[in-house]
Amino acid sequence: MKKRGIGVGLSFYGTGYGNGFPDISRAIVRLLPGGRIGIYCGVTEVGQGAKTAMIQIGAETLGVTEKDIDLIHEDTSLMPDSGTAAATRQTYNTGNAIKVACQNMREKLFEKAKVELGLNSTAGLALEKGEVVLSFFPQKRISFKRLSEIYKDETIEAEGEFVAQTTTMDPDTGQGAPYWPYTFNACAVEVEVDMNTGIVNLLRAVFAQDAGRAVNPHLLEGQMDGGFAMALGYTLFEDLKLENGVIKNNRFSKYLIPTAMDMIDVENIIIEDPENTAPYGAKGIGEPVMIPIAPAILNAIYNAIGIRITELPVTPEKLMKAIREAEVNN
Amino acid sequence: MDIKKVYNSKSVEEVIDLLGEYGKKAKVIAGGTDIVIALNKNVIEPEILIDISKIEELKGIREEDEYITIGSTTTFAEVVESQIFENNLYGLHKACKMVGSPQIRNKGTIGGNIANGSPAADSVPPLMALDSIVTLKSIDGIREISLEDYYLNPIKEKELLINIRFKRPKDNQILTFAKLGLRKALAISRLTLSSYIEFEDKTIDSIRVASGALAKFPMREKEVEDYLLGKSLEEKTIEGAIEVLRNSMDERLKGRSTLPYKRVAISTILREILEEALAIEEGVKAW
Amino acid sequence: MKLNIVGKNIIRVDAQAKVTGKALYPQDIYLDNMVYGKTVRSTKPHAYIKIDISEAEKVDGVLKVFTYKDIPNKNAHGVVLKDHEAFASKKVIRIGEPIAFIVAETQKICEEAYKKIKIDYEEIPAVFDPVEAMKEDAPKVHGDSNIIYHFKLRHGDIEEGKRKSKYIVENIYKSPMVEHAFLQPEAGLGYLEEDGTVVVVIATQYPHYDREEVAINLGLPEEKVKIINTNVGGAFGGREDISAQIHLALAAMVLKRPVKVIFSREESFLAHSKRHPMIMKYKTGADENGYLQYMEAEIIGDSGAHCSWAMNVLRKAGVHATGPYVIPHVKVDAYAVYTNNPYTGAMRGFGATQVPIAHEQQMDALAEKLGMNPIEFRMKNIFRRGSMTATGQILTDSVPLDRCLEAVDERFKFSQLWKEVK
Amino acid sequence: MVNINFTVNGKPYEISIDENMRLIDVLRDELGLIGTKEGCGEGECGACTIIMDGETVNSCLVMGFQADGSNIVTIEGLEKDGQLHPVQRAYMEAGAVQCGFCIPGMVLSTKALLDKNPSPSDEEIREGISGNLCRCTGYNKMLIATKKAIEYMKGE
Repeated sequence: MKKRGIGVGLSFYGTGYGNGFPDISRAIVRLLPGGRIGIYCGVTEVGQGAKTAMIQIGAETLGVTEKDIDLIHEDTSLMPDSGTAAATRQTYNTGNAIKVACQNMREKLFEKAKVELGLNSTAGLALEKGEVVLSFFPQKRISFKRLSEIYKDETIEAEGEFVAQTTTMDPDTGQGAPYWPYTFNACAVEVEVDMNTGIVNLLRAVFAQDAGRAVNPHLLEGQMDGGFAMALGYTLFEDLKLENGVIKNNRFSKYLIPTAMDMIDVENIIIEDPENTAPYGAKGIGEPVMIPIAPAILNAIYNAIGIRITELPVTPEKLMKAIREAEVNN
Repeated sequence: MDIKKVYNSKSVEEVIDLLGEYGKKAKVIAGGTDIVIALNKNVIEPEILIDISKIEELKGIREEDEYITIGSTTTFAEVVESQIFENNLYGLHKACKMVGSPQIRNKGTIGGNIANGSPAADSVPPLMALDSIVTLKSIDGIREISLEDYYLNPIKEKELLINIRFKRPKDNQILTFAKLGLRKALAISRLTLSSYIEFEDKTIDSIRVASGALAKFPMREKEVEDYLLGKSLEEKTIEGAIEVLRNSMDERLKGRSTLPYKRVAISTILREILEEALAIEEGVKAW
Repeated sequence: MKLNIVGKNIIRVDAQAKVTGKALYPQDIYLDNMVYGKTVRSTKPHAYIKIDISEAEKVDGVLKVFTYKDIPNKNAHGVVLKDHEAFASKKVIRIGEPIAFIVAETQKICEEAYKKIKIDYEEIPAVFDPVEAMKEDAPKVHGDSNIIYHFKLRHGDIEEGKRKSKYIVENIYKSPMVEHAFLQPEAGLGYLEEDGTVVVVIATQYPHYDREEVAINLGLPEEKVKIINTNVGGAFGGREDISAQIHLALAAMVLKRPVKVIFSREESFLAHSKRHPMIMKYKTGADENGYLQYMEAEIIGDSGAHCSWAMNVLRKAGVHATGPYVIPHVKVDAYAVYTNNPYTGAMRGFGATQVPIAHEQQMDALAEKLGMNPIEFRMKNIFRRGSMTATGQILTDSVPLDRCLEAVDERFKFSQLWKEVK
Repeated sequence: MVNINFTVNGKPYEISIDENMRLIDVLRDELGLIGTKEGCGEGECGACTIIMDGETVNSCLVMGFQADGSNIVTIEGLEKDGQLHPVQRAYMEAGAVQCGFCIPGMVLSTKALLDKNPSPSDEEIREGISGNLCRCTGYNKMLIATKKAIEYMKGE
């Protein structure tokens, strides 16, 4: 016999190091030969898409395309420290640092353009497709490429730094502002529980994630799918089995993570509500995307069979044991 | 790994000569899906490795007279793609289709599945339910043994597994298979069952049931067979068969931590193989 | 705001290199004159050790076997507390702790030498259960207490909260130890540049942190250490702590040859941190109108043998223990505890992935008592703009949780389905 | 040492290899084809997937000498005249790539699937890549990519 149920899960997530710890990201922007823009920044691409998102933020601020930017982020001797690729902090923290650096760079470029265009002021100057343009008399314009040729013996660069705002919590009461910003989400799932084998099947999922603003919706959806899959493993399979400190399942044939056949289509919804302190309103989502899934599944299992599973993962054995115990108690 | 010499063998004779000469120093490799892991982790340390995957006479599925013969290096994928294993032989198709992943099915072989002696070998229960005969060859000659007895007297160091054969079933003789894995792909079986049933209408005229992962090796479930023989396949019979199998498991797996779960879950797959057999008998396509 | 690039689905800038197989991860890099390393790791959870490397060093092709004696400066690292030794010196505290690093001409010679390393373990009592570990008479992993950290949250008045609660639900929840299972096992290279700069090529989450640890352990100024971060084959928190960075830098510095190490999948399981398993005791109360009144939680997290991010993880668990709900009276105690288990640290969600197992089931249990649809009940209590969290923080800006929940309800037809089932 | 003759990405090789090498070691260490990745060494993750005589195999489970006489395609062999294979292009465009470590194997499994079955169902696509583990993407963008690739291949 199979029983179906639905469940919902919510979460909030404070991003950044938090608790008043200095959370600093830095970036340097430099005009490169040929008018290309170099962004030097210790942002790590772990697969989450930081490299692309950072370039998008830089390109937006400097009025160029992603193809005009070189992000140098591999070598500690060439780039400033931007903190760890963790704590869901790169989009917000390092994104802010890059935005600030690019804004400073814009001022530098305006100064050079003022000289080269013979203007009295930088007022009215704008950046447009790799050129500095006097917005109300667009015939006055000079390209980054031209500037890089004129100033080939001089480094045109600007720095940017962003320090996140949190406070240390009181050690006795925990009162304080430990994180900023917070990201929110909600997920609903439908499950089917096989009462004879204890196998839980996911049938349907709808997942809404607040992103402040989505820098790149495809990347964001990819994170949501990936977080969902990781959470599916967390809820149903994954358990590092220890015996006197020994990991009993230390390989992929013993420690099972979801395959493509275990995963289901997820209806992802991106909720945008730009955050004022964030670069173009964008908040981080890397960690939160896995959080509300497990509770949604657990609540759906309860809805299906009337038994609350309080311990993860919900293996078939555990579920059958719970079902048997419930039968005995009734 | 400390292999001194390797052979890409082209004939059975060459292999059995090599095995005769080197004995336990030599190992045979075909699909490699188990043995390369063992080699790489130094679980086995042969000096000689003999590849048999390119030997023509060990390959493929043949229908001869009343027998179907599967060469030992036939891959799971080849079984899945073969039209022979549709209709009433669907159980073997289904078992092979549920092995590992596409990559594993493309390389892993029926012979390897038998020779490795894993209790969870997916293709073995259906072959056992078919009352298959295993042919092994060595410099001392040919040995034929039923798959059921094979595990008591498995492959010896000088032997090469040549093929496995079984009598082609009649239309009213139906092979089915069911598996409970840990996830939907790449899943090692935690329970498998296969049945071969000869029907006379709904009545079971003859039957063989084989299980995997319920003992040290795949085995025939004779108590279930005895119970089902001569009965009409209906709900009451299925319930009864489940009880019989559970009692038999209680004996066999007494004290095992896996027993409480397996004895419950077995009902689903025993029901599946029996109901599927009936459905095929009644002309419902299961594939 | 009109945006041109932000908000667009531009193709990942690293995608082409990845779909063509050209993207380099550390294991893909081969240098001239390169030698290989292999880490020798503890096989006992808690023991005094004596190491004899003499036979291993005699194996033809072995350049050197490094141990704690070879660390030039500080044999200690760690993201918060410096409680990892680069090589265990006197005592091992978990299985998998590095004891030595063999460097040889080939991987095969490394394996040969590995068999000849003699480690004499004098086992001492170990502790594997965090609740046991909190007791005074438990074996101590470091120092004189296993309790690394106790986070306290006190908001409002719990007794008043209880008085106002018509419905109270109570349960104990447990979450398991989890492996990151990123697809690329750890690997790295170390080499020297002409000016003596030590270079470590690695896939890491935080290259500047790695640089700092390498510099401290080797006694070098930071500008003499360079970390090259390659493509990273997934991380999820598992590449925050040091893996092979110090060993590679040390070997390259001493031997003046490029050294490469690749962990097998089994070694990867041993080498990096895990997700903290947590025991979460919860009591949550709501009044007759369905408003949350109080929540009390005790959370115990097993940090294993090293602190790593334990404090931050249990702090995060504590801060997020309420879930995204306004609760006027809250008391949380979260503990991080040492044991002789594999060490735990950062993993996606960082403490906030564990507590929802508890708070979200508490919410549904309360909704059931109130006879309410779980979404209706949540809508009464969720954070909105201007809400105050249990730490007293005011959520002044972007708080679209109501929109998230409404969107899910609408698309899923949750409330409608709920009504139909009832 | 043992001599083997085989074709890799259309190019014939005659090389002498150590008997103890697995095919993945031959491809990476001897031929420098580092797009083939090792994620588990036991045929579970599929990162080392290659196409051998038309079928996907885990190159960590094949001994090097067994490749004698075979025809192998690795990820490096998919581009034709500087053009990406439709599956590669579709993976990029659909956002199916994250950390990238599983991608060479995943792309080859997808290609092999479409070579055999040009219009697979969702279930068949999931089944086709079920021997390739990915921890980042949750696989769903790979389904989208595969459908995109089908369209591109129809247009060719």
